[in-house]
Amino acid sequence: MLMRFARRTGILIATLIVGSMAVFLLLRVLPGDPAQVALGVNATPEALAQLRHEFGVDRPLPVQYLEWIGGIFRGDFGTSYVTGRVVAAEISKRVSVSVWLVVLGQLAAIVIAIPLGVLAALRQRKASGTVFAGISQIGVAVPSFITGLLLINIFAVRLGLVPSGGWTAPTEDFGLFVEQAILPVLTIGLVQGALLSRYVRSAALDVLREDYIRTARSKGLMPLRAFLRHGSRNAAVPVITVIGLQVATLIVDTIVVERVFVIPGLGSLLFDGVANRDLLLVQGIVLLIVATILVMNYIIDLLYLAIDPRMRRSA
Amino acid sequence: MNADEPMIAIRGVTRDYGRTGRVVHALKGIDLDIYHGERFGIVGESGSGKSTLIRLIAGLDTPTSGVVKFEGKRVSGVPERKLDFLRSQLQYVFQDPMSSLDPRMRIRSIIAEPLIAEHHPDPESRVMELLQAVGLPASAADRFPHQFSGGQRQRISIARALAPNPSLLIADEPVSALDVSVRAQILNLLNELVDAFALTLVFVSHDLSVVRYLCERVAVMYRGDLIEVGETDHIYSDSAQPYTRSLIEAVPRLDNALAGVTARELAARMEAPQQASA
Amino acid sequence: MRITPRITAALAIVVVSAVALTGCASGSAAKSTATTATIGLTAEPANLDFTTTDGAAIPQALLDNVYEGLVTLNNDGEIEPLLATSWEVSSDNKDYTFTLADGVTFSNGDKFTAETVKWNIENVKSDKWTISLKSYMDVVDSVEVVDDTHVTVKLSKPSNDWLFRMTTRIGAMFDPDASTDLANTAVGTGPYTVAEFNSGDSLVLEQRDGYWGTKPALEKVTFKYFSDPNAENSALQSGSIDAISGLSSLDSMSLFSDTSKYTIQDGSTNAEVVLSMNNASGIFKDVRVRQAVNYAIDRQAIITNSTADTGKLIGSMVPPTDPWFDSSLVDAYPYDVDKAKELISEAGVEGATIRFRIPNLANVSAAAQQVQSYLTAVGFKVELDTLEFPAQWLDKVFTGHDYDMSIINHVEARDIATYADPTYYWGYDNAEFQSLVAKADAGTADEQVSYLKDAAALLSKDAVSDWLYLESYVSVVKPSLTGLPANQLGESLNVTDLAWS
Amino acid sequence: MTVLMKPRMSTRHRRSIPASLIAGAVIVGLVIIAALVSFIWTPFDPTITTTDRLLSPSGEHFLGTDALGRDVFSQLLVGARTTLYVGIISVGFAAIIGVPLGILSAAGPRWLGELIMRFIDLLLAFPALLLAIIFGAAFGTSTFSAMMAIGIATAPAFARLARSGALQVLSTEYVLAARIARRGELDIAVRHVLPNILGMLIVQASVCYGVAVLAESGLSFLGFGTPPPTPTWGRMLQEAQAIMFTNPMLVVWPAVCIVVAVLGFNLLGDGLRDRFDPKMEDNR
Repeated sequence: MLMRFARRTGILIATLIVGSMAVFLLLRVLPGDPAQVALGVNATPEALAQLRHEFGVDRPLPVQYLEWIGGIFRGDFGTSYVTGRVVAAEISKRVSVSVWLVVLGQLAAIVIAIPLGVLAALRQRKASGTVFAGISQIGVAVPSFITGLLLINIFAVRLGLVPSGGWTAPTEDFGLFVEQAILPVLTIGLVQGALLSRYVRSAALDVLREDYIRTARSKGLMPLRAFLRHGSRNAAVPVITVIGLQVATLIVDTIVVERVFVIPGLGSLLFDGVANRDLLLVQGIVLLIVATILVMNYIIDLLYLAIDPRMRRSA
Repeated sequence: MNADEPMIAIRGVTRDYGRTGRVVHALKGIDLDIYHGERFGIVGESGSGKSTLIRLIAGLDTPTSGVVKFEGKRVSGVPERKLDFLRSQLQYVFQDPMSSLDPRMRIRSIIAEPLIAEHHPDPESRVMELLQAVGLPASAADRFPHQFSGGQRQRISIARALAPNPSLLIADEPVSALDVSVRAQILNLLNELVDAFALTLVFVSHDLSVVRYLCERVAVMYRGDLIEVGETDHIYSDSAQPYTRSLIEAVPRLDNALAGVTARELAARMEAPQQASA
Repeated sequence: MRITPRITAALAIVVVSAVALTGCASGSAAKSTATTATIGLTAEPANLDFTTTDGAAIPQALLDNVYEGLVTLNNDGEIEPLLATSWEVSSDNKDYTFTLADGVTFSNGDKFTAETVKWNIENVKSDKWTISLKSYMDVVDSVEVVDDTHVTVKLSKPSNDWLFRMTTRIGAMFDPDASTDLANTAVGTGPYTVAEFNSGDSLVLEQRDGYWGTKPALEKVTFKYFSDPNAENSALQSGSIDAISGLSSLDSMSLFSDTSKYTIQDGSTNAEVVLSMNNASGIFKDVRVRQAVNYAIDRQAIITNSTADTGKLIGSMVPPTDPWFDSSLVDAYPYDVDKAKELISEAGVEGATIRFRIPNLANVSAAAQQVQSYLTAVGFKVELDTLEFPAQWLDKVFTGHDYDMSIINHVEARDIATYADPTYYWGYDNAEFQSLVAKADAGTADEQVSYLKDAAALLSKDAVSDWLYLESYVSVVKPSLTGLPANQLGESLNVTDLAWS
Repeated sequence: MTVLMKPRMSTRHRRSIPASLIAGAVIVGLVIIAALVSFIWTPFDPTITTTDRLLSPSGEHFLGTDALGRDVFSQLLVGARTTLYVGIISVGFAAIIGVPLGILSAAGPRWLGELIMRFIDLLLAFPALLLAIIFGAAFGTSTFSAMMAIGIATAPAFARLARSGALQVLSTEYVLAARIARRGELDIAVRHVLPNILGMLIVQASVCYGVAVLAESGLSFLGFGTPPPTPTWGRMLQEAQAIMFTNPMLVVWPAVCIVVAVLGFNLLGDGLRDRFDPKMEDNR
């Protein structure tokens, strides 16, 4: 058990290192000179060379990489070439926004998916079950930006219940935070929830086929109650896995939803950074996203080990 | 080739499975010689190590310690690409004719598979020849494994094994997965073919009566050890080993043995006759 | 089939509370009060430092509001006094003596004097400024402080353009003692200071104490930045902003047709949408081919499709708000497919392939697809290649000159002079044009107008580019909010006149 | 044992064709027909701009025209082509990267298998959107960049499936028989492993197809998808998005096409899985 934990941790660290190199190299292939973008259209060649030197982009790649990664260990993501701002501060400001969306969105997804999936499974052979399953099928096929635009159109423009976008930190004005966050969180919740509900359904179906549920049902327990009492724990295992696997799509959906609702999260910072060839900024954000996904997968693996004794033995 | 020299020489072979902690000793120091032209049987119940042993002989597995030699050349620990001398001489018939035939391949390709490596000049006519030898019609070549019965599939398996003209045939419980009614046919076929092609046969079974029908010499295995080696008839009549005796007593009569029926199956047949004949 | 009563009850609670929550929430929405206003904008500043960071967004927010210059550009495009109450020009048109307003202080309390002016002008000429626009200050030879409120700027040659450029960002007056962290702090003499800058979201201006001039009506003005036009539109519709300055999707103007709720301002700009052709290489070296392109394209139709009929035909690189605008050039090349084909066959370039490399900007993409349609109709093969803006487009087209044709908005004021630079990406090298521009800069005001008229006509004759249209500046404002500038002629969005009626 | 059971089950146990398979096949069929029809006939040239802009649906323009006066129906027909093309290339790309990696990790030495799987894990941490943004910036925004990004991001799914399938096949006796018959590892991979996992790969491809179409529309919306003038449903959405409140139908048509096409591919994938994966048998 301890061995496995150590091994998995070792793998995580190695993957993170290789991942950071991949991020670094990937962004170095970008054509377009950051100095040119920073100086604008009529810069002189001398000024360009000077600025390139200042940015350090004229040094050998390994040196640049080591300096960058060394800085990150000290929590220093560098200072943006383009905007002159401290990258770490910039990113952390935006991350605090995106994390709200990711966490609340995922919670909303769970709240939507579990009833939908369980009901679809329990009523599998009935018309209502087909309807539930159909809802999630269609939900999976609708892109998040369409869902977002639809919600804006209905709730912000036509009904005027909530603002169409924007963001306020909950610490600043909680009421306004709730108003502005409802639609984007609902969008993420619907899109992710539709996907999740399919896994919930199949996990629930697997559990329902187990003998103890059949026994419970034969004893006259109603299906839902039997499921809740006996099966939900076992159904949770595959669902947790899926939530882990969904981290990547969740982050991507959040980026798109931020765009639709004009939320100053990590996504908009990323788009601006790419357009401005703000190498350090983009590198920092991409590394952060990649590392988050890797670490989440690691945590899910460990959770697995903790939850399901069978997994422990077979390992 | 010296007739006195064993075809297969096994010296001090052990095989352990698993890593530190829970080690399974599948073979615990085996010494064995098998000679040219012999029909050699290996018996033992499942888990006795007989399958491990023949896999080592076939070079499909590597012993933990000890040496396996084929015609004086070392097999154990030799990389696959240097095993040509063995592969050209040794062929194998598996227990389960379904899982040993690729379901996506036509019979023609299955039988011809061993011919590719030796660049056979005319695989097509060789396949026809082999189909005839194992008693299948030529039309079988264009069909897929699932279109045949279990006995027919084992015939195909045998045809494939014979394709490259091997000198040694290893048969790993070739009839135990088959319906009772066809077992005798397959055993007879093997019997004939071993004679016709002058093969050395290593035949593995959990059923001593089947081995007695085919083999001159037999080795009895129990929990990774070779507890007895000798003439089949001699062991059958005079063995002093209690384990061997229990194997023999599990088969009460010769006609049942020929039909491949064990004591347990007989008992089952008496309880539910209709199922056993199905 | 059976949903247990408990579940039904739970669902009901969730639904009811959700409705209640949204219902309550809408009541508490922060609406602008009588002393604050929120303006929606599209382009967001990268930081607060326009001395080293290019882009229109920073001066748009800060100039005239936070930073002030000696002179400013009013909303009709005329130069007006600001920190300088008056100025005199010497007879040789080379020395400008400014009289400065009295008692001007920076927002940190530091005094603004003639010394400050000298420091600032010299600072632009130093290495501290890196943006290319600083070159407009090259013409300044020296600055002499006469006394605390008088300063003389000596030019190396007469330049009509220089005073105009002093209304732009290079004329902004910084506090010499507070110019170390311009990216994050802005200390100016203007009525507002930057209270908050939330990147990706908004910039908040707050009125400061001790402003030397007339106090503006509003305490607080927020610029809210939207990357998505729908979000901006619905923000105005739902009341979370009070105006959109510079509507980006002009087709959505009809959303705001209710005049009791919205006022639409149709303003003018300097933004020429130019179909540029590489005059230095390829088929567009031939003037006949360039003329053919001008004949082949129905510009009025593009205006209809791309700008909801708000764009204006210009015919050369001059907006109607400049004094040297010549309306006769507008019709120089009417839409005439036969004429175009004739010129193409004369030049012998039938069926030629055009590498049309455009930046990935929505308005450009729409115009480019129409241009492609028109040019295909006269027999060209047009390869549309979309480049990421700004990085790739600057790299390949603007700097590398590796293109046949492109489209971009040229938003800078009085930028006809760029055609006098043979290294500029259009590759136009005409000595006659260059001398006209030089003479216009050195001459009297009247001479400037007549020389630049000739220059514009020459551009048109040579069909150097195809000037598709001049962008309009459409703003949508709540009727009770007044004082939002209608035109976008200078670099600033001056909000000091905003007031609620 | 599962290998032994599989074929018997499918032959013995003739299951009815799932409704999702029929529905999926019909929808996908319609998309294919639309794409094929667009080669020989469209009411108008979908790339030619006119001044007949923002027209309502009529007998001439079945679904009206867009902001640049192009016929919406014609664009949708040609857009079906792009949709199929994007799906085929990106899923194909994913399979070409993923399947050999998966088989290699199963057939190769332990350390190599381990290394490949860790690489696949790493690949999973780069979402398609992230890759598309970087590729778009590096190689220009193009269909190809988008397809490459989607392909690479989808490859891990194929690699994992191919690995688990290959491990199963490699443990069978017919592979042992092939080894005894002196077939090389490559021959075994091509002649035995690949044909036997092809079925599950096809099911996977159908599922990934929907994901790819969805991803492409998202990329187009963000401006990283297929650039003009090629009509695509995703970019039609993007172009119409700015005027969606005044001309909502211009958003609705491509949105419906995307949703329905993705639904079709998903249903087809689910149906194929239900039909051919014996583990799902009880779900019927």
